[in-house]
Amino acid sequence: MSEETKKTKIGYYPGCAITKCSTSEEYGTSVLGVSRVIGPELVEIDDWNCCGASSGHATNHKLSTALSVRNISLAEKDGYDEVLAPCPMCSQRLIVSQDDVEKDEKLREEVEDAIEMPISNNVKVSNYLEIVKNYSMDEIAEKQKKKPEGLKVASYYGCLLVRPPKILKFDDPEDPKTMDEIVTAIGAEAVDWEFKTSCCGGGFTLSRTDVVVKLTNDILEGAADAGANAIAVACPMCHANLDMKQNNIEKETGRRFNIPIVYISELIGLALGLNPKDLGMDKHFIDTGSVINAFSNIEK
Amino acid sequence: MIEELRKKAEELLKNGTVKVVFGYGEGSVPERTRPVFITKPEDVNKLTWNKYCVYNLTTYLKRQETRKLGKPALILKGCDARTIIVLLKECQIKREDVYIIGVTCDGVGDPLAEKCKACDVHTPLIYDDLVGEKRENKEVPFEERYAELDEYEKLEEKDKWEFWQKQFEKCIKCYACSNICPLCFCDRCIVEKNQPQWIDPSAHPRGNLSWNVTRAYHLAGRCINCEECQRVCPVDIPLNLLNKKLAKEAEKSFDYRPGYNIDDELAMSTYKEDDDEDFFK
Amino acid sequence: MSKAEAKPENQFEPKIIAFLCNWCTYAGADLAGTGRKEYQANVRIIKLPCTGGIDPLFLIKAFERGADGILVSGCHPGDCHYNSGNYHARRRWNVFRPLLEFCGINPDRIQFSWISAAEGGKWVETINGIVDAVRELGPFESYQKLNTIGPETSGGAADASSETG
Amino acid sequence: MSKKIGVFVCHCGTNISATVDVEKVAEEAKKNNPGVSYTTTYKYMCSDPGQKLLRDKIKEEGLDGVVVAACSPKMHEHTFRNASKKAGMNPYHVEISNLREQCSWVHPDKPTGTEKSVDLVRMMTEKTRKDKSLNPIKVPVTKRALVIGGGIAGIQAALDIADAGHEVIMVEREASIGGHMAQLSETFPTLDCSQCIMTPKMVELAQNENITLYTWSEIEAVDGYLGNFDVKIRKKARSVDLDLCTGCSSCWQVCPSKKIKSEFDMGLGKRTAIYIPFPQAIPSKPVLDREHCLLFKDARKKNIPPNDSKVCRKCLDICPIAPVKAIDYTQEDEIITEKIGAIVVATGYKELDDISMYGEYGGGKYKDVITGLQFERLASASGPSEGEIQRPSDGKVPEIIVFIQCVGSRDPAKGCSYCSKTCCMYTAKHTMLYKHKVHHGHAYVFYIDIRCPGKGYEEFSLRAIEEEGATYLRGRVSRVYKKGDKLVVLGADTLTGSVVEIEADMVVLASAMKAQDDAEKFAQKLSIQYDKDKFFSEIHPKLKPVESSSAGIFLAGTCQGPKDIPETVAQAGAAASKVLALLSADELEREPVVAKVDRLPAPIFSTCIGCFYCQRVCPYGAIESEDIKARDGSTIKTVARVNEGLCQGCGLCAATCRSKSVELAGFNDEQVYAEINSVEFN
Repeated sequence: MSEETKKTKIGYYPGCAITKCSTSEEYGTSVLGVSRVIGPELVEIDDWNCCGASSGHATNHKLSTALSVRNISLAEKDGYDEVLAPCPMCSQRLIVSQDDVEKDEKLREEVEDAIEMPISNNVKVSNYLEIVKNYSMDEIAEKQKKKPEGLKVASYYGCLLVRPPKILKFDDPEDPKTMDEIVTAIGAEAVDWEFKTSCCGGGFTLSRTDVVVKLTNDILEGAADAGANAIAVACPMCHANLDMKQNNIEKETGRRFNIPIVYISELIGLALGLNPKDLGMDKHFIDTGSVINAFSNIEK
Repeated sequence: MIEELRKKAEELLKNGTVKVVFGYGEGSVPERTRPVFITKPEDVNKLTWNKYCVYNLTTYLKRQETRKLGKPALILKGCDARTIIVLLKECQIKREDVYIIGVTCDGVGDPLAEKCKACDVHTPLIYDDLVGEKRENKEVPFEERYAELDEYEKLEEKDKWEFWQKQFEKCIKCYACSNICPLCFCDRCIVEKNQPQWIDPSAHPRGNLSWNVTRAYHLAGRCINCEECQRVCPVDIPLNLLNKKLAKEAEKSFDYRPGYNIDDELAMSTYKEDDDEDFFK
Repeated sequence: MSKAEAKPENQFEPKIIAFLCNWCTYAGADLAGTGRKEYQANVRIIKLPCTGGIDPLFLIKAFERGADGILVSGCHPGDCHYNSGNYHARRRWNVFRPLLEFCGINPDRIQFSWISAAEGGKWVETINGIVDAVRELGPFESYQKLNTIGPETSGGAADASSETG
Repeated sequence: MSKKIGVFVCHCGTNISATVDVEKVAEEAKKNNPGVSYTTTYKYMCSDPGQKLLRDKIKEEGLDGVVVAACSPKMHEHTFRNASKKAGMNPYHVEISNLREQCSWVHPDKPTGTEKSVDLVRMMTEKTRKDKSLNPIKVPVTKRALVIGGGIAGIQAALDIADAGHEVIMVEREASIGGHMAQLSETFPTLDCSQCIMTPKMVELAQNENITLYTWSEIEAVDGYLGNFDVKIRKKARSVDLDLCTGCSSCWQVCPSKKIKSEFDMGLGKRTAIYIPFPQAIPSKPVLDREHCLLFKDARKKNIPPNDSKVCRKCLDICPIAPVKAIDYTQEDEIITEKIGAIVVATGYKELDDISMYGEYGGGKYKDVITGLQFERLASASGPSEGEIQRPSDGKVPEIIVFIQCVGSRDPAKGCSYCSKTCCMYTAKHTMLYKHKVHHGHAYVFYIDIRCPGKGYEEFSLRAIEEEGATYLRGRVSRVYKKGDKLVVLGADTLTGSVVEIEADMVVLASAMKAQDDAEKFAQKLSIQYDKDKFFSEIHPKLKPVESSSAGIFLAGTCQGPKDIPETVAQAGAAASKVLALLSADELEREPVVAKVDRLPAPIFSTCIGCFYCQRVCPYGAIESEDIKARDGSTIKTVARVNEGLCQGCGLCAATCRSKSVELAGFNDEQVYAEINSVEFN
């Protein structure tokens, strides 16, 4: 292994939502597929466990922190100084837990006892957008095979990538730009719109469908009004709500958006000329054909 | 490296940049060096450089007899060069009035001097010319830098008192410690003030405590740990322990280390509204 | 409750020297007086304009002279009559106190507090607190002994400043 | 020679004598103390006969030192020092032993109290031995005031001082005086027109013979101290000769650069390159904006003197003044120096204008999200829309308007935790002005609390809600976004617990008053202190609300913190009266409790080694550096010197000096040493 690639070996933390055979498997598949072409090399952290999101952190702070931190300590043990958690629920949990143990000496001790490993704060946890921006922008330009035509993408960040800003310190929490930069880099048009960080309803998708329908409707409407013909996401939860709820919205309001919701990794994959099927693009509720067909080979 | 030093010194003297070069010369035995003051280009061969160059030559900046020689060039190790930053901050010298020949250094003394064990200024932070290959100034963790204090801090109160009384008892009030210190530059030391006489000048245990505590306190936030006071003490009082203790407290409380950054406010002439006050009732 | 009445025979009475700033703590001590708040009589006050004007030499001299305990007290942070005097003072004690402790002087013998002109009650508590604490520690014999050991000196501290005519 | 000290022990009725054996105290004071030549006790030392006793004994016994053992020095130190002075003794040889507050009132056990009293008297006796004669410091006073800033605060202060017969110099950095008040449309709670009450004051100031006005000028440096400031003023190049110009308006009418955003109109209106900021400007003479002038732009591009450029000289050509034109492209900044006795700082505030920090409100992103001052200009009859409320984007009259309060204030998350104080009231006023102009429109206000602490303010606010129909919603806005040509305001109504969504035409942010951008630098220039928000600090928040931390410099108006017009005017009047008190005397007397750096004969000159720690710690900038020179003019050494005019006597320098080369009079080294040394230990 050359010195340079060794440097960019990053611990990969899939989490429950995007690991193999899970509901958002296509996100994970596309992230890994893309990284095989343009790096950085991603290696799954051995023996990883739940990040402590959802019920974990809603019910027991110490437990959720310990779950989170264990993954980071495992990564450090494996010798990584950076971890990618593509799911923002995971990345946010991991980072917030790091922050919690840093600020609370007692909690740190308790957690260290629980996970039976020391905690250090040397491991940086990154979301997928950061990884692409920091490592792969040049590689994308270099290895791009296909370019989209007429593809107008609304970049949707949702809440977990940027909040809480004081701890995550990622991009402008009111008007983030990183995903837009990636969208522009592959040659699609990043539309300026208003709902980049609006709530999609998150975990209420089953318990309060009415609320989620209203919220996702606003987002889809905003994107449509801004002229977008696709929405890019980097979160399985956002994806699920926006992708699945378009039928419910049609039932409620009579409006059919039919906007494909694609992972940013899928878009990059298409630009690199990867097979849409390998990227999992056949697994969406809203047909992604229009997005796939927008890409055509770059004439050299 | 010695050749390079000599060449540099010769050049500076020849072209009139400086009138004198403060450097190290060979001592009476190979294991010793002594300070030399070269004023003529033809004398530069007296200059040497080896691991026995422990002294901090900046002390000669405060002395009348060496000041009289005119603008000096000083051969300074990284640790010694920190003194320059403090002296500049304390308005004792002007930058344009000294020429600094920095030397990179991997440690001096045989055995290795205590001050070198946790060195993070192998390459001086301030210089006009650098002689020797540039070294990386690796950060040394806080604990490691003050590790020498651990065994003394751990002592029981009574044992601390006894230890220091035994040390101070030896003091003969020769003031070598303050004479050698490049930062003890007062024209009239507080111990020389006799109206009123705050510090008993005789070598009496009462005055010895006051003297040694005050000497150390007056270096708080200033001492750059050259260990010269301790080296010259004829009765071997571990004076630098006191200096180091104060340095540790200043760093812990004010996040300040003297001689590292010319832009830092001097620790004892500034404050922060949220300075530690846990000990206040 | 009167401390004086409860005083057992031959109880050690420590001598405390208090260095106070004129504007806050000295006035706070006055307020304790105006409010007839009783406290132990072991304290001797030296008034200065500001805690920022207290040189650590004063404290060493006080111990040298035989004080068993020392109190330094001034305005609360932010309330200094001279804006920043107490902040500078606090810096000094931040390094001076650990230095004395390092030399084997019990930190309870030298206490610091912020007492405002309105805190007569706090003055009383502080004085009773330090007197009790130092009484517990006993006389500062180890320091006082320094005066009597070693060679006799021509101008001992006791008479260094007294004029004879 | 040893001093002859008298000790006077006061009974204070029975306040002291009930629990302290005063006779014993007097007796012990004399015992073993050859310096004490006279002791007595007296019922009430502070009474007239008591003071007479003191005076008589000083004379009869030839005393040159006195200890009065009585109550706290805070009570009667002054009394006894005065009495001694009358008896011909320097008053600084009097010390007070505080027997009442420190002994008799707090130690009911007589032997205990007596023993401590004896100690206290001895301590003061020893201190008195070392007391030195001190004389009050006399400072001459220049009877001229400087007022910095020509807003309502500065104008009021200047007029008050000038009307009392003193010279005033006013420095205003803009081209006209008037400040923010001139920009306002109407004022709360009376809704009278701001310019109608402001402009007569501006004219009055201009016509006052005691006032010299420098507009388009800034303070360059302030040196000196109370009564004796040397102030350097930079008169910025105006390119217009104020003596020659008649303000005929020809030049700004022909100026071809007509699209420069008007600062006075908060960027909503336009102005020319040579311009007066607003029609009622004082002086009503133009200034040439060199940044935007075509001639100067050309000259800069070609790197030639402006006078050599031929691109556009329309203003010069049309100027009717002859034979010398009033317009001068070659004018340069001029620095003048004025001697000043006292200074009023009235530099005002700056409205939070970087509203892009409120991206969630669309600040800086949408044209129709505007600030409070911008709304003032829209509502003003002399404003860019002549008083009609129009959206900046398309000139449409907004039918739904949302006001968001606490923008840049009460928001620790954005680094501004303080309350800007005036926004609640001006927002209520805005809703009314809006309603008066757009009858069918509707105003919504999102607020945290409605704060109306002023006469008629509460009623005014209620009127906005109850009579003028503004809808007040208690809650914060989470987001403002654009939908078509509407601005959707998402917020919470915390009183009903519901989420509110309003499709508005325009959003007005009640932006806070902030300190001026250069407040910090300016404060350093004047050596005055400022708070965490960069507003200048008064020295005592209650009892000295207009005094800055530097003697002789006073604060007025919003430079000290957000306030409304009546409060500003009141504070300006207060500052003026403080200035007048200072200027009323020919000389000022100050307590001689000041520090001094020692001076010794050659070859030492001073034990000061010039490390200047004292200068760094001095809160008053009272330490200067002095070069001690040899006969040939060369510098022997550079040492510190205390400026007595600035020193306030805290003693920080003395305690910081390692060589003890600085001492504080009244608390000098020997005095403190004697006190410590005199405590008796067993």
